[in-house]
Amino acid sequence: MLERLRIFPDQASTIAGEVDTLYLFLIGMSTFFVALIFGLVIYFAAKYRRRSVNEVPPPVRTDLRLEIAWTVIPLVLVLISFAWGAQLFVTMGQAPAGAMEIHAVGRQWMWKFQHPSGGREINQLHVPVGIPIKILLASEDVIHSFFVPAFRVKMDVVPGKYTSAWFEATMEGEFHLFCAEYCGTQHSGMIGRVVVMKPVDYQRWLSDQASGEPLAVGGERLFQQRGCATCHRTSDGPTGPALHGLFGRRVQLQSGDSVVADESYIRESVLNPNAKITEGYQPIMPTFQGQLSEEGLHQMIAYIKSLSGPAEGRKAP
Amino acid sequence: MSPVVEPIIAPENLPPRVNYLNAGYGIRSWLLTKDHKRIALLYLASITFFFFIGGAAAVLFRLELLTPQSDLLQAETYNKLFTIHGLIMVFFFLIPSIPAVLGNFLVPMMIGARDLAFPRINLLSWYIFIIGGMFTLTAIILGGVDTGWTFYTPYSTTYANTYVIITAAGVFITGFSSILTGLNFIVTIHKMRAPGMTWMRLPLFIWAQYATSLINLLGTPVLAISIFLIAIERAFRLGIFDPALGGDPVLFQHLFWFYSHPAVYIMILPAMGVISEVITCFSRKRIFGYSFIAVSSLAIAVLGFFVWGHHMFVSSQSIYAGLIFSFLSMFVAIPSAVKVFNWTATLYKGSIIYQTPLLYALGFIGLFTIGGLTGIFVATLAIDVHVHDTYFIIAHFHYIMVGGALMGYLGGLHFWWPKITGRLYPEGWARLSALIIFVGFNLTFFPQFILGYLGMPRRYAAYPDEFQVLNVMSSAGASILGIGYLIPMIYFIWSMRYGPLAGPNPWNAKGLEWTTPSPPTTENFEHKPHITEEAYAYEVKEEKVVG
Amino acid sequence: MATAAALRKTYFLVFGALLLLTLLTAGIAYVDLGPLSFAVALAIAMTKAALVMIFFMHLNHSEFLVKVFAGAGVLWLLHMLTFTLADYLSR
Amino acid sequence: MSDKSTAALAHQFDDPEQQLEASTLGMWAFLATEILFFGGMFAAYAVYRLAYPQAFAAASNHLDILLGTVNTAVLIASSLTMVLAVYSAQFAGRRAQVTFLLATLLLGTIFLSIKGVEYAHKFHEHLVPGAGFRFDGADPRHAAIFFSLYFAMTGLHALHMVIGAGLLIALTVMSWRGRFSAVYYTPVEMVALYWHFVDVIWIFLFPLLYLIGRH
Repeated sequence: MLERLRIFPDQASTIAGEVDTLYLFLIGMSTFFVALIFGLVIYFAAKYRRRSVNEVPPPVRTDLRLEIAWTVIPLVLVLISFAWGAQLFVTMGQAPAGAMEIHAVGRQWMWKFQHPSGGREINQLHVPVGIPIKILLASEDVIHSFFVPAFRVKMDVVPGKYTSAWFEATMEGEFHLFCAEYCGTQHSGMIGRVVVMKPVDYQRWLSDQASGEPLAVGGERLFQQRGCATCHRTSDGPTGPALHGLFGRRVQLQSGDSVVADESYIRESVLNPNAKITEGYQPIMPTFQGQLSEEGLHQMIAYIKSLSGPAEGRKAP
Repeated sequence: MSPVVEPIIAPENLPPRVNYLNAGYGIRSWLLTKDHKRIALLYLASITFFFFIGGAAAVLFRLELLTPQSDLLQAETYNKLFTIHGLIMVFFFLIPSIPAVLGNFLVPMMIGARDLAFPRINLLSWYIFIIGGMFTLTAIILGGVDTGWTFYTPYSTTYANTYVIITAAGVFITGFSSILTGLNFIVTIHKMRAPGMTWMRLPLFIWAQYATSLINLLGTPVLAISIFLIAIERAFRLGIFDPALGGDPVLFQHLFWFYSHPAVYIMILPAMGVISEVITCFSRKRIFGYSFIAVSSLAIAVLGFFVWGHHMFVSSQSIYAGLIFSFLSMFVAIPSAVKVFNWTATLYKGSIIYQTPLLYALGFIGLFTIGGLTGIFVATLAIDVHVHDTYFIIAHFHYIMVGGALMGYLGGLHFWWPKITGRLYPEGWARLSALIIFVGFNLTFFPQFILGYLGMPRRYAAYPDEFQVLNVMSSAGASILGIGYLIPMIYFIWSMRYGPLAGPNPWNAKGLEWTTPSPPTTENFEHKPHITEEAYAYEVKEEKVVG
Repeated sequence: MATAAALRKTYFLVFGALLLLTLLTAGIAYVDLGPLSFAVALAIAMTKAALVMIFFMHLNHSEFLVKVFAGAGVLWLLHMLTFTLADYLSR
Repeated sequence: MSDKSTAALAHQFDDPEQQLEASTLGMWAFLATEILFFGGMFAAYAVYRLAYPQAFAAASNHLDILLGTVNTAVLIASSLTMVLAVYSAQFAGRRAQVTFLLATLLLGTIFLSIKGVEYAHKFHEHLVPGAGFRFDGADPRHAAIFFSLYFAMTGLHALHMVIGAGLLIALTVMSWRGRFSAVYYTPVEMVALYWHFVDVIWIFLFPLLYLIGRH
C-alpha cells in the first residue's frame, strides 16, 4: 500500500525531468513564503496578545522601504518562474523535425490511433522508446484533451481543426492516457494505455498488426467507422445523396453547374464538403479533415468505386 | 486560552425602541422594502439557501469518490452534481455573498449615507437574483444539466441533452443582479460620502467593494452575451461556436474567461476588504500601508482583465498569446502578495485578542497565501500544461475561494453580526467551528494538490486505483468541513433569539457603522456624521461612542 | 450651459453632420478601396458616435467622472477585441 | 426651490444636484455594461470576419443597403428629437416636450417596422440560419454564421429599441402631467442617454453588417 503513495508520476519523457525541476523550484519558493507568513502571523499573534482591557498599542509608521521590498522581490521571483516556464513551453510546442507522425482521433469516449504504416488500435498507443513521436489530433464531436501524465504532455483535441502534441519516451512500460477536457457522460471512461517498447519490439508488433486486406474492405470499414453510412444510404436520403453508381456520373451542383464524379471530386467532397454541394442538399456534412489518412482516403475511394463498378457489386449497408 | 476577555456588554446598551428590524412587520414590509439593511438580510437568507444546495451536491460526489469505480452514482448523475456544485457555488453564493450581504448592509453606513444611491434598483437586483435562481432550480428539478459550470461548446450547444437553455437563462438573469449591485455601489461611493470622508479616509472594505463593483460592471455583461449566444445557438441550431456548422469553440472560451477570471477577483476582493477591517479591530492598530492596500485592490481589478488566457494554454490558443497571458498573470499576483505582507505587518506590535473574526482572518491569510502561490504554479506555462484540468487546479481555486472568500465571509458575518442583529453569537462555539472548518478544509484540499500533480483529471466519476488513498483523505476532510459549516448556521439562528445584547460597539471598533445603535434605525444616523480622522485611528484615546 | 438658442443650433448642426456622414459611409462603400474600406467605414462610424456622445449625450457639459466612465466602457471593449484578436492573428 | 422639485427628491439624496449627478453617473455606468454586452458580439464578428472574409462579403450583399441607410437616418433623426425633448423639458413647456417625445417614439416605430420588413425579406429568401437556411454563395456554413450574428445583433438592438419605446411612453405620460421643470428633468435626461446609446450601437452595426464588399 505504502509503495504506491507517490508524490510524482513517472518521469517517462525527455521533458518530464525539466518540468519536475521547475515544479520543485516553485515548491521551494512557496514553502519559504508560507513558512514566513505562517511563522510571522503566529509569532505576532502570540507575542503581542492583549495584556490589559484598554491597552493601546504604539503607532507603527508605514515603511516605504519594506513596501518596495515586498513588491520587487516577489515580482523578480515570479518573472524567473515565468521565463523558465515559457522557455520549456516553447520546446513543448514545436515537435522536432522528422518526428514519427501518428494520427489520433478522439471521439465520444474512445481514442483511435493510426500508425503511419497502417497499424490501427483503439484506446492503446504502442510507441518506440527514444524516438520523438508527433501525435496529430482530430476530434469527431466535442473537445477532448490528449493527456499522458507520465510524459507531462497535454493538448486539447478541438473539432474542426488539427492540433498536435509531441513527446519522446525515455522509459519503457505502460502509462496512463486520460481525456482531460470534460466531454460528456463517459468522460472518465475515455482512458487508455500508452505502451512504450524497444524499437525492435515495436516493429515486430507493427508487422503483425498491418492487415493485408484489400483497400475496398478497409474502405468499407472506414465508411462504417466514420459514420458515413448514417447519411449516405442505398438510395437518395434527406441528409445525403446515395453513392451507388456515383463514380463516373455527372453530378448537378447547388451552384447550377455540374461536374464528373471522379476521384478528386470524392476526395474534395470528403475533406472540404462545402466546396461542391450536390443539388438540393444542405451543407451539413462535417469535415473529415485529418481523420482519414492518405491511406484511408485511398481505401474510401476504392470502396466507392466498388459501389458503382461491376467488380464486387457489394451492397452498401 | 485568551488572556483577557472583553467585559460582556452592560445591559443599558439596549437597542433603540424602533430599529430597522421592527420598523415594519409582515411579508410586504420585507418583500417590498427599499432599506439597504433589509435587502441585505433578504440576500443573506437566499444565499445561505443556495450554499447548502451546492454543499449537498459536493458531499454527494465526495462520497462517490471514496471508491475508484463509480458505484454510488452513475456517471451521468456525477456529471450533473459537479455542474450543480459549480454553478450554484459560483453564481449563487460566492459572487453575491460579501457584496450583496455585508456590502449592502455596510456600504451606506461606513460612508455616512442614509441609503444606497438607487434603493429601488437594489430591491430589483434581489428580485432578479431570485428569478435567476428559480430558473436554475427548475433546471435542476427537471433533471439537471451536465455541462460543467463552464458550458464549453460544442458539448453544451450540440451534444448535451440536458436542460442547458433553462440553466443558461438562470445564469444570464442572475448576472444582471450583480451588475445592478455593482452600479449601485459605485455611484453611492462616488456621490454620497459624508462630509470629510475623503477617498483616503474610506475604510478599506469600501475600497474593496468599489474595485469589485468595477469588475462586476465591466465583466459580467460579456458573460451574459456568451451565455445568451449559447442559448440561441442551442435553440436554433446556429453555428456560432459549433465547428460542425463552421463556428469556433475556442472563441467561446475567450468570451467566457474574459469574465470568469475577473469573476474570481469579484469573489476574493470583498473578503480582502473584510480582513483589513477585522485585523485592525482585533489588533487595535492602524492598518500598515493603507494606501498600498487600497491601490492594490484597484490594481487587482484592472490587471484581472488582462490575464484570462491562462485558462487556455492547452486549448489550441497560439503560443504567443500563451506567453503574453502567462507574463501578465505574474503581475496580477503581486498586489495580492503586497496585501498579505501588509496585513501581517499590521499584527506587529498590536494588541491582539483571539475573537472568532480574527481566527477567520488569520486562517484567511494562511490559506490565501497557499492559494495565491499555487496560482503562480498554474500561471507558469510548463507546469500548467501538465496540471491543467487536473485536481491541482481544483485545489488551487478552492484554497482561494473556500480558504479565502468563504473564510472572509464567515469572519465578516461574525464581526458585524452584533451590528446586524443587536445580539452576540456564542464565542465558544464560534471558535470551535472555526477550528473545525480550518482542519476540515486542509484535509479536503491539500491531498488534491498531490492528486493533481500525479495526473488525476478533474470531473472524473471513476479513477485509477492508485489515486484512492488521497481521495479517501479528501472525502474525510469534506465531511469534517460539512459539519464545520453547519454549526454556525445553528448558533446564528439561536443568537437571534437568545444571544446577549450587543450594544452599539461590542468590539470597540473604529468605523462609522459602529457609531450607530445595534441594530441601527432605518435612517442609520440621526444627523449627518462629520469625519475628521483617518480610518482605523485606534491609537487615538477612547472617545465618546456617539458620533 | 450655452444659451438656449445656441444649444438648439448646435443640435441641428450635429444632426446635419450625422446625416452627411451616413450618406458618405454608404456611398464610399461602393468605391473599391481594398483593405482600406473597412478602416474608413470604422473611422466614419467612430466620428458619428463621438458626435452623438459629445453633443447629444452632453458629455461636453458633464463632470470629469462621467467622461471617465464613458471612456472606460469604450476602452474595455477595445481591450477585449485586441487581446482576443491577438490570439487569432498569432496562430 | 419650488415644492415640485423637492417633492421629487428621493430621501437618500441631500439636494437635486446630487440626485441628477448620481443618476447620470449611474446611467453612464450602465451604458458601459451595455457597450460590453454588445462588445461580445462585436468580438465574435471581428474574429469571424477575419477568418471568412469572402463568406461575410457574399452574405452582406444579400442585405438591402437602401433600407439600412434609411433606417440609420431615421434613428439619427430620433436622436435629434430626443435631445430636443430634453431641451424642451428644461426650457419649453409641456406641449413641446410631448410633441418631441411622441416624434421620437414615432421614428422609433418606423425604424422597427423597416427592420420587420427586412426580417420578413430574409425569411422568404431562406436566409434565417438553422434548418431552413439555404445560401447559394461560396461558403454557406460561414455565411450562416454571418446571418446568425446579423440576427443576434440586430435582434438585441431591436429589443433595446422596444424597451426604449416603453420608457418613452412612460415619459410622455409623466411629461403630460407636467412633472418636469428646469430644476427636475432627470428621467428625461436618463431615457435620452439610453436612447442615444441605442443609436450609437446602430451607427456601428450599419457599416459592419451592411457595407462589406459592396464594390
